[in-house]
Amino acid sequence: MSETPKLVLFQCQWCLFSPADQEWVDTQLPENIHLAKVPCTGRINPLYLLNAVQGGADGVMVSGCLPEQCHFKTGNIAARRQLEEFSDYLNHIGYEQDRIRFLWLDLQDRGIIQKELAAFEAQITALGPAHNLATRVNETAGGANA
Amino acid sequence: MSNEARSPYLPIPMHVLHAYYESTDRSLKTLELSFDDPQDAREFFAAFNPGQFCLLSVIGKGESALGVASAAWEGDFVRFTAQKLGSVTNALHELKPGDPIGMRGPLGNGFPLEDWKGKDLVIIGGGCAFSTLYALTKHLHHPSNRGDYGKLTVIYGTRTSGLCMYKQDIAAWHQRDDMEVHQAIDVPEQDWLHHVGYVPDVVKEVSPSPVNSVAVVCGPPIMTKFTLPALVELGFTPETIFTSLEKRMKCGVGKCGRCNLGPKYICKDGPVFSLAELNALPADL
Amino acid sequence: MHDLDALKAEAKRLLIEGVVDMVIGFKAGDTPLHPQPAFFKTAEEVDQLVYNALCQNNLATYLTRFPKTLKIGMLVRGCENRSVNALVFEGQHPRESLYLIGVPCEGIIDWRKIVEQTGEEVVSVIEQSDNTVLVEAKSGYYTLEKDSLLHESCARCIHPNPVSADIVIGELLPEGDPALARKQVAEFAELSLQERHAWFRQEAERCIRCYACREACPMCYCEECFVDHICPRWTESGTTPAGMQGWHIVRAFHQTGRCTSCGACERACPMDIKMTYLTEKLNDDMRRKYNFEVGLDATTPPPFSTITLDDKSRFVV
Amino acid sequence: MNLILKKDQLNHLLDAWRKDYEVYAPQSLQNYTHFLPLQDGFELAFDKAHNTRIPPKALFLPTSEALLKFTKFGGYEKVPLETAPRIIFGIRPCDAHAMTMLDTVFEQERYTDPHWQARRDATVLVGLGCHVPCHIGFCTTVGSGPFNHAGLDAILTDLGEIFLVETLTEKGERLFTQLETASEEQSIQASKLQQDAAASMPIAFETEGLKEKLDQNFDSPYWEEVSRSCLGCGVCTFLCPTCFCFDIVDEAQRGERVRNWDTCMFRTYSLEASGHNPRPSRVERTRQRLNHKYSYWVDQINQIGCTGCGRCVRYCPVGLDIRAMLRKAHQLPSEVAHV
Repeated sequence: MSETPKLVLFQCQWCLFSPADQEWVDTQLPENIHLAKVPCTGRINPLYLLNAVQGGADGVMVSGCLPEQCHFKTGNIAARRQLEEFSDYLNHIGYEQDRIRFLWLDLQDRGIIQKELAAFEAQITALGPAHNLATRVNETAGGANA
Repeated sequence: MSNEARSPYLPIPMHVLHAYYESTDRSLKTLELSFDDPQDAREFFAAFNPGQFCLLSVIGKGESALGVASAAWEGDFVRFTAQKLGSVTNALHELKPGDPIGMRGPLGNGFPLEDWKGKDLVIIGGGCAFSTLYALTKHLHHPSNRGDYGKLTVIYGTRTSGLCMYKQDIAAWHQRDDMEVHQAIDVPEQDWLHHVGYVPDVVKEVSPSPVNSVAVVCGPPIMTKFTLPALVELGFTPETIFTSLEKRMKCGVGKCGRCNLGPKYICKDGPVFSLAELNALPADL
Repeated sequence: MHDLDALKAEAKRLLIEGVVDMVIGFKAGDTPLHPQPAFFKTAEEVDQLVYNALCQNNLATYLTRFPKTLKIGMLVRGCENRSVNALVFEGQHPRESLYLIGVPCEGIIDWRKIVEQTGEEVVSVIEQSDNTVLVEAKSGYYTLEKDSLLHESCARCIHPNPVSADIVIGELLPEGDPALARKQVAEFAELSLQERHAWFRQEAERCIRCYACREACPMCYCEECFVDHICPRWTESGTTPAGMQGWHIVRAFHQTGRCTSCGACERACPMDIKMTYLTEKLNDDMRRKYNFEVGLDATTPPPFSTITLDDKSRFVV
Repeated sequence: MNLILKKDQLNHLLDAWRKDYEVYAPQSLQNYTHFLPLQDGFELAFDKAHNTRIPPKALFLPTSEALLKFTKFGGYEKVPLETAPRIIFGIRPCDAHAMTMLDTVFEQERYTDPHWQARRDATVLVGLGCHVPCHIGFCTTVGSGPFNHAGLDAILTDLGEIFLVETLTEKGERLFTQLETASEEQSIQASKLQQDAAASMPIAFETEGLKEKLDQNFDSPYWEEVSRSCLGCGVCTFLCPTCFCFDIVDEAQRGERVRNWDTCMFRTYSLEASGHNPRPSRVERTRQRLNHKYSYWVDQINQIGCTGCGRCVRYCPVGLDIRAMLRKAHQLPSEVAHV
C-alpha cells in the first residue's frame, strides 16, 4: 500500500509560456502537490528545499526555463550549482537524490509539466514515503515531531 | 497574591477592545485590551500599580514588554501603546477589535506612590516611553488620589507634534488648574504654541523647584542621559529622581537572566529605579 | 619541529619595523593541553610566543574581528593560509595589510586522544624529534606516537605547506596524497542510506547548540547567522531533532567551496561531535565537479559564485 | 545516619530503586559520561571522568522545553508537568551545590517556575563524593568541596570495598532502609578521607576581596585583555552547572512556545529591538559572565555563583581558564568605588 506521496513544486512563474499550462498549475494541481511559485529559479535558496524536506515532502521538483531562455538572463543558472549540490549533499545524509528533480522547460513546450509531474509522482511512489529528515511536521499532520 | 498560582509563563486570555493609531506617521498604535474572564481582571487590578509593564503575547510571534498606559479607575481594560519595530509589534499593529491576545502581568515594581505622598511631582517624558507616565498622571487625576500629592508638573517632549501621544487628553490638561503642562517638540512647526527644543533644555527652562519634590524621567536613553544631570543641577537629590529603565526582557519574572543591571533585574527589581539606586549599579545599559 | 626562535625573531622584526600593528600567534595556555591564541603588539610580548602541535585553533577566525585598516601579522599553517586567502577573496581583509609568516605543519594533536591514554591530569607535553610525544601526567610518564594522536583532519591533510605566505620558516613538507583525503568520503558513501542517516542523526542530535563550531570557523563571520533569523525562522531554535539537523545541515553547506578542512570546528566542539564528514563531502564534490580547491590563491572565485553554461551535471536535462 | 553499602550490592540496590523510580546515573555516551536513565544491563561510568560532560541541571532545565502549546482557536494550553519520581545517582557535590543556587532563581516566592519545581520535588539526589579530587576542579576555593552536602539527599564515600552512605534528608533515608549502620571506626575512616580530599586541593585563587576588585574595575582594560582570544561561543556557560539563562521562542510550525538554553556570550542575548546592544562585543559579555558569578550572585544570595567544577576550564576551545582570569582580577588596583 503506498499512499499518495506529498510533493512540492517550486515553479518559476515565467517558464510556462502557454497560459493553459499555467492555468492548470494554478488551479488543477493535484491535492498532494504543494505549489510554491517563485519569480525565478535563481530565487530558490537551498533553505527553501530544506524547509520543504523537513516539512515532510516526499519529493521536490524545481521547474524553470532552459539556460538561454531565462527571463532574467542568467537567473536559472545562478542557483543551479547550489541546488544540485544541495540535493547531492542531502543524499549524503539520508534523503535520496532522486527525490529532488530539476525540470527545464523550453518556451515552446506545451503540456510537459503535467506529464513530468505524473512521472515524478510515480517515481516517488515507488521510492515510498521519505521518513528521514521529515522532522518539522506538526503533530496534527502526523509528523515525527519527537 | 498576583497570579503566581498560575504558571508565570501562561498569558491571561484577553481580546482587543479598541485599536487606533496614536501617531500621524502610524508608527505608534494604542491597543485597549479587555479580559475574557472577569476574575482575571479583579486579580490584575488588585496587583496593578502605575509604572508596571506587561508582556503582550501574540501566538507564533512571541512576546514583547510594554508599559501599561491606563490607570485602574479608567475601567476594566488595559491600554498599551506599541511602536512598530519587530515581529511581535508588527503583529500587534495588525490586531483588530475582537482579536484574541495574551497578556502576562502586571510585572515589575511600578512607581513608589506611597513614598511620594505629600510631595510635588515633576513628570518628564519623551517619545513613546510617555505611556507609563500617562498612566501615572491619569492615576493622579482621580479625585481620591490627587489630594495626596502637591503641585503636579508634566513636561512631555516628542520629535514632532505628530508623534505626540494621547493628543486630545493632553490638550485638555492645559485647561486643568491642578497641574502645569509643558509640551515640547524638537523642531519648530507651524502653529505650535508650546516649547521648542530638547527635553533637558525645557526642564532647565521650566526649572521646577526641588523643594519637597520628586522627579520621574522616562524616555529614550539619550534623553534620560542628559535630563538626569539637569535635574541634579536644579537641586534634586539622587533619592528624589526616578527613572524607568528599558532593556531586553524575555520572561519578565527575573528568571531568564538577560535584563540584569548588576545584581538587580530590571523586570523584577525595576523597571523603576531611583538615581541613587542607579548610581550604585554598574553602567551596563 | 618548529623553529620557535626563528618565528620569534621574525615576529619581533615585524613589530619593531612597524610592518604590522599586531602579530597573531599562540602563547602558553593556563592548562598544559591548551595553548591560547595571542595578539602581540610589542616586541617584548613576543617572548611569550609558543608554537607546537597542541595549537588547535585556526587563527584566521580572528581576522574578521579587527578593522580592515589594521596591519596584521599572523602565523599560518597550510589550512590557515588557505582560510586567509578565502577571506581575502571574500573582501574581509585586504591582502596588502596582511603579513603571513608561513609554517609547514606536521599536524595538530587532538588533546582528547592524549587524555584518553594518560588521564585528565596532564602536567606537561613535550614534542620530541623522533616524531613521538613525551607526556608527563599524574599517572606517570608516557611516550606516545605522534601520528596516533593527530586529529583526523590533519591525518588526511593534503596541503601542509603555506601556499602564499610572505615568508616560510621551516622546510617544506611533502604534499598529502589526495586519495587519503577522499578515503573518508568514499568509506562513508559505501554505507547504506539508512546507515548514513543514522550516523547523521546520532552526531547531530548530541549537539547542545553552543555554536563553538561556528565561532571557531574562520569562514563563519556573518553579522547575523541564519539561526538568529526570526522571519522566517529557517530552522527550529531548539535542540529538537528538526532544529539540530537543520543547524548541522546548513552550517556545513554554507562552507561549500570555502572550507579548508582545518578541523577547527570538530576540535572546538565540547560534545566531541563529528562534522567534518559533512564538509569533506562538499569539498570532495567541489574538487570532483568543478576541480576547485579553496584558498590556493586569493583570486579564483569559488564554484557557487561563478556562472558557466557548460556544466555537465544533472542540471542540464 | 551513616550506613554501609557493599559495592557488589550497588547494582542490586539500583535495580530495586528502578521498580518505583526512574534512576539516572552517569553512563558512557561516545567518549564522555552523561546522565542517562538506567536500562537493563546498565554499566556505570565513574572511572572515566569526574563529571558528566553536561551538568545535571539539564535534567531540570532541559536544553529545549515546551512551556505552552497553542490551541487551534488562538488560545494557550499548559504543558503537563513532569512529576514522575526520579533518582539521580552519582551526582557530584559541586553539581548538587549548584542546584541549590538555581533553586533561588526558579523557586522565588513571588514567581515559582512550575516546570523546575515539579522536577525538583520529584527527584532525589544521591551524591558520590570525590575521594580522589579532580585536577582542574577548584570547589574548595569557592565555598564548595569534594564532600559538600548542599543540595544532596544522601552522599556516598568510597572506602575501597564498601561505600559509606550518609543520609542527609528524609527523602534520602527512605532509599537506604535495609542497610546496616556503619561502625564507629568506619565513620572515622570516612570523615578522615573526606577531610584529606578537601585539604589536598590547592586554593586556585584568592576570593577574599575579589568581589570588590571586580566591582571597582568595571571599566578597566583588564576585561579587554582577558577576553581578547575568546571566541564568543556558549561552551563555558552551557556546561556550567550554575548558568541558567534561557530564551523563550515561539515555534509557529510546531505550535509551541519553547524555552531554550541561552547565554550572555551571544550577541542576540542583549540586542534590543531599537538595535542598541548594551554588550556589543566579547569584552562586555565576558565581564557579565564573570561579574554575575563572582559579584552579582554574592549580592543576591551571599554565595559565589560558581562551585568550581572546572568544566569551563576543560572545554573552552581557546583554553581560557577562569582561575587565571580571577587571579589577575585579584591583582587589579582597588580604586575608590565609582561615585
